[in-house]
Amino acid sequence: MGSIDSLYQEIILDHFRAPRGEGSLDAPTASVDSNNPLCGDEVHLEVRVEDGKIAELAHSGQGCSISRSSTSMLAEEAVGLEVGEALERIEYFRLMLHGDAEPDEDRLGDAVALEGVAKFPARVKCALLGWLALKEALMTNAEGGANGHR
Amino acid sequence: MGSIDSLYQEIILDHFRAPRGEGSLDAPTASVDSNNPLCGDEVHLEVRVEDGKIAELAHSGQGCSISRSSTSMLAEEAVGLEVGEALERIEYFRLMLHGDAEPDEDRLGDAVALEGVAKFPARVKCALLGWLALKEALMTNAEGGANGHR
Amino acid sequence: MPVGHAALSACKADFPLLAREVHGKPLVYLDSAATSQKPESVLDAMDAYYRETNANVHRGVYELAAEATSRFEAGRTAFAKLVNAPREGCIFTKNATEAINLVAWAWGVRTLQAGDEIVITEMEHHSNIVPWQLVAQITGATVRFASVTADGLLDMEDLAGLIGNRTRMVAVVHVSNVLGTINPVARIAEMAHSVDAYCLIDATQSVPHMPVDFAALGVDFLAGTGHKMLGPTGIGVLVAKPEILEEMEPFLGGGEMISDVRKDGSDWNEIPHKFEAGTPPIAEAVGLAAAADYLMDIGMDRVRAHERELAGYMLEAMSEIPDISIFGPRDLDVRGAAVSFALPDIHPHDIAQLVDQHGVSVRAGHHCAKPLMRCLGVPATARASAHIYNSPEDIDVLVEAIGAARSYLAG
Amino acid sequence: MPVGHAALSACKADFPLLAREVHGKPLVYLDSAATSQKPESVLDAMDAYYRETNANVHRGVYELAAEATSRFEAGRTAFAKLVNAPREGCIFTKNATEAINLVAWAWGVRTLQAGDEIVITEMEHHSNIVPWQLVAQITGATVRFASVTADGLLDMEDLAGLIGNRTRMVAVVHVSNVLGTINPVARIAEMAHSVDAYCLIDATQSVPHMPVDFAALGVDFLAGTGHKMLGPTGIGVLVAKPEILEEMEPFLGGGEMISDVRKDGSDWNEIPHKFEAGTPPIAEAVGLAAAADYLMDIGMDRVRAHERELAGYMLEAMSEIPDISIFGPRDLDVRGAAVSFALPDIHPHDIAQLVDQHGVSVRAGHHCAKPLMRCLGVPATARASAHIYNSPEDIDVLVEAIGAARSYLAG
Ligand SMILES: Cc1ncc(COP(=O)(O)O)c(C=O)c1O
Ligand SMILES: Cc1ncc(COP(=O)(O)O)c(C=O)c1O
Repeated sequence: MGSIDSLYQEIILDHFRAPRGEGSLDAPTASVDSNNPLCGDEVHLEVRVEDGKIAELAHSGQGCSISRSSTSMLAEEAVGLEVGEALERIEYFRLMLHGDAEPDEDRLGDAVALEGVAKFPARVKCALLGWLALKEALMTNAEGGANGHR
Repeated sequence: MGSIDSLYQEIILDHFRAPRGEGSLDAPTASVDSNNPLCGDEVHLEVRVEDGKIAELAHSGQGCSISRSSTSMLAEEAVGLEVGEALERIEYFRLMLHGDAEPDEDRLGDAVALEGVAKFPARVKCALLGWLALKEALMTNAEGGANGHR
Repeated sequence: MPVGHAALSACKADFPLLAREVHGKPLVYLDSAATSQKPESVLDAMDAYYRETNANVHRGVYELAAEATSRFEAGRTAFAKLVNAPREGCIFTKNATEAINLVAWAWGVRTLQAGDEIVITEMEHHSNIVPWQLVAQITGATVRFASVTADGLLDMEDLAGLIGNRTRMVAVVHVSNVLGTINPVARIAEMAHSVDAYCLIDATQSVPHMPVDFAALGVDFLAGTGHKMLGPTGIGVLVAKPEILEEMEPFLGGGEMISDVRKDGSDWNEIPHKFEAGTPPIAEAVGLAAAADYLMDIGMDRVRAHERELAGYMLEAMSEIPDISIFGPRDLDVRGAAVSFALPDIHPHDIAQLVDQHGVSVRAGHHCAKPLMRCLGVPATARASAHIYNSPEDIDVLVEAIGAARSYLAG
Repeated sequence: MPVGHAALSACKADFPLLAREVHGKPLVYLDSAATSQKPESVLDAMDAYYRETNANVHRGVYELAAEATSRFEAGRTAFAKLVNAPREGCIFTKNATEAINLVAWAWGVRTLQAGDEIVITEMEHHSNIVPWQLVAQITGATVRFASVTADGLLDMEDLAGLIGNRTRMVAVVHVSNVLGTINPVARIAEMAHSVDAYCLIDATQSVPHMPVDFAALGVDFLAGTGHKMLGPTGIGVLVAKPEILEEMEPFLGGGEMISDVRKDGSDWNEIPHKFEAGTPPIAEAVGLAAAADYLMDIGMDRVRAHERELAGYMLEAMSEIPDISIFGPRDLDVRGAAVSFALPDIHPHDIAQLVDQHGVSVRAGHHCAKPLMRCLGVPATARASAHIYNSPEDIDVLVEAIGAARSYLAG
């Protein structure tokens, strides 16, 4: 299948070694715990939505290089976006990982580097972990809930 | 496996064409319905035990050439035997059909001709149907019951 | 392409076993309703799987596991395509019997109550009777049997009378393995839905022989099995509407069907995995894909046309046998190529044993349909059943062998 | 014959897949705890079955069906011999998971009551946790977990404390798929019997690797699976004491498991058939026989001796890896050749992905043992697990590949 260097690009390893947005928020409007049944990875994600926009985002948890760098890229990209916009990009990212959309730096920022994951189906869930947690947090928030559990 | 003529010997076909002991008894001490789940064959067997001996035996039902001739041979052989003796011969017959005992005409009469059934495992249950029904009837009788069902 | 016996039965060469002899005679295999033979492509696919990419699926990161997972999941895709069902609605089981039991236990045991009714028919295979009896025994529900008409059709009036407010499930065989009857399951699904009951079809004998469109039929559940559709043993499929599966509690518990397991409870994986506990039939799914592809390459319309013609030939040729009783409908539009029959002077068991001497494999017995046997008033029947690899010549050999068996027994 | 690595790992040549390459490197397969590779003889037996004698079993009179039945039943005989169990106590299932579920549903759902307790352990595979949780949820019974000591052993004192008057079942893994721990199941069976509870062992990881004597262990139920013991996917075995099976109600309903089916109820077939509904895994049983024969030809004592030595080599060689944590006991008398480990700087997922580049297949994740992961305080581990075809050289390649993976990620 794919070459290993397309999976572990330098930019991915950089996010892995120095993840952006790690930590927690003082006043999250939603927080979500999500896990990857494949590998046991867990992410705890907190978000503060204000005036329909993502004002702050923080994450913690344990994971492999792919899930951690992917969540780090998400943290960098999502802050400042409107909720609808963020959901759109999450969906676009999902499509790219399934090989159904082209990498688009305007929409995904550094996360375009994760394109190569599409060739490693077992890792797609790693790359999606943080992004789907954000989606859940935003949906929870839309529904007015303060805390999403599953 | 075995040759077909060892399965359908003339003496077997003779019992099949003119079964002995078909009918029913006026005063059975036990009666049993038994069936072969393999082919749907059914035998209804009635027996009258007097002074520890099989005084009368009758059977009816539907079956293939092997089950009908085997029950016919049984009817011929069993009348007059003591209960314990009959049970012993039923067991001996069972062993022969599994290839674990030699055909012995003193013990089995015409039923030695069924030796060849051992080579057709799917037919062993046909050959045993009536014999196991008698066993059940004799056990029922021993326990003092008048009517065995299953 | 014109359909004709020659066109299809030429594919016989694809089935290695059919070249063998029995008792010194060329094998004439007429027991495909019990299990079908397998084309070379199915055997090669499974063998290649074990020689090239065998690994456990889903949880492995390494190359071999990724390859195994993609070959396994391709089996699901192929079956989904064959029956036009959503992929995530296709659950692998060990056989059709487990597929029906899955519904009976996972849905039935948990939701049925005393007074609820399950409607089935007198022509069901034991696999679509006993699971409901077991569930009824546990829950206090009742199993009701729609009757079969004298010409071997489902009595639709009787069925309509049975379906009512208490009905929770209508479970019907799509094509009878004894009578060959094709039941109007789309209409039956409508009848079930009109009282908010579910409709399950036992498609074990339809999927291998005719076009089956899960979405178009509108049924809620469909049970199929690999070994009768040119595929391997050890695999069956339950197809269900995804929205029903989402609501259903799981059946077997274990690995793969969970998303989390804690000491105090567990969460379930996504469908269809929620219903697939433990290591699935991996090589078998690979074989099933090859079988589905083989059938789709021929085209299910052509398979059906061939077998319809063959059924016509069977009915005609076998009717010539003196004193024969043939069960099931004569109308070729509502029957497949499984023909059950009886003769007054020779027991089905003896027929099967004696025609085997001429190389012919037919089945004798109750065909796992004892209630139907009682309706037909016989303890057992003999049954000849065909598939794409059979030709009219096979039927000729059978008819001749039956004649010989008769003379043999008559002496 | 002396046991030594050379003696046994020479059998590697019998396993066609092990000759392949991955990413241009020779494959080093170290994931046998997930599934084993298959020797040529197993593949040939199944292929020959389909090419020569494929037919449905048990109900057929004709030659082909008689041959198929005898090859199928030979699978039962071979497995029974391998684990020294009575033939009629060996029930074919689709995998070990179904075997455990069979007991949980057929016995548990029908007999457990609120207040009853099922005792399991923290080192169970999900297959021996979730079925009991499901049954507990339906019946009101409680599942209790015996703890694991710091050195990866079952805490026998804790277990003794949990087993009491309310205990109805003690279900324990024989050999842990994560820790490699061999549990003292004969003693556990005695403890269970002392309070009139049943004892079930999950022997999935013991039967392929060491002598297992069902009769001598004295357990009531044993679950095994084909694909980890050099056999095919799609088959598992539940072994049970025949007298228990006689009393038990059936699980799956359908063909073959009945002696009569009437509209108002059904009677069951003899054991083991009472528990085998529908067409069984026929070709798979043929493959299982070949696998059991292959293992018995080597001798399970020699298999165990080889893997014991290999486990020793693994522990030694892997301990040299800087900062490694190795889970499970160090005492070779109580462990098999499955070694789970973790490194502080590299996630198991990345280990598995990166050593795959060097041809090495190892597993990463929770290994279907999430409660155990929580005990160990890790979200996941990497695991290398060996079988008879592995040699110390395989371990050397692994150790080197881990070093390379580390440098790669550290940059
Ligand atoms: C200890 C243990 N128990 C049970 C199982 C389940 O076996 P299967 O997947 O064949 O049902 C496994 C393997 O996955 C195992 O390692
Ligand atoms: C109509 C029908 N339903 C169900 C089954 C059961 O299929 P399986 O034995 O594969 O579970 C069969 C075949 O035996 C059948 O003919």
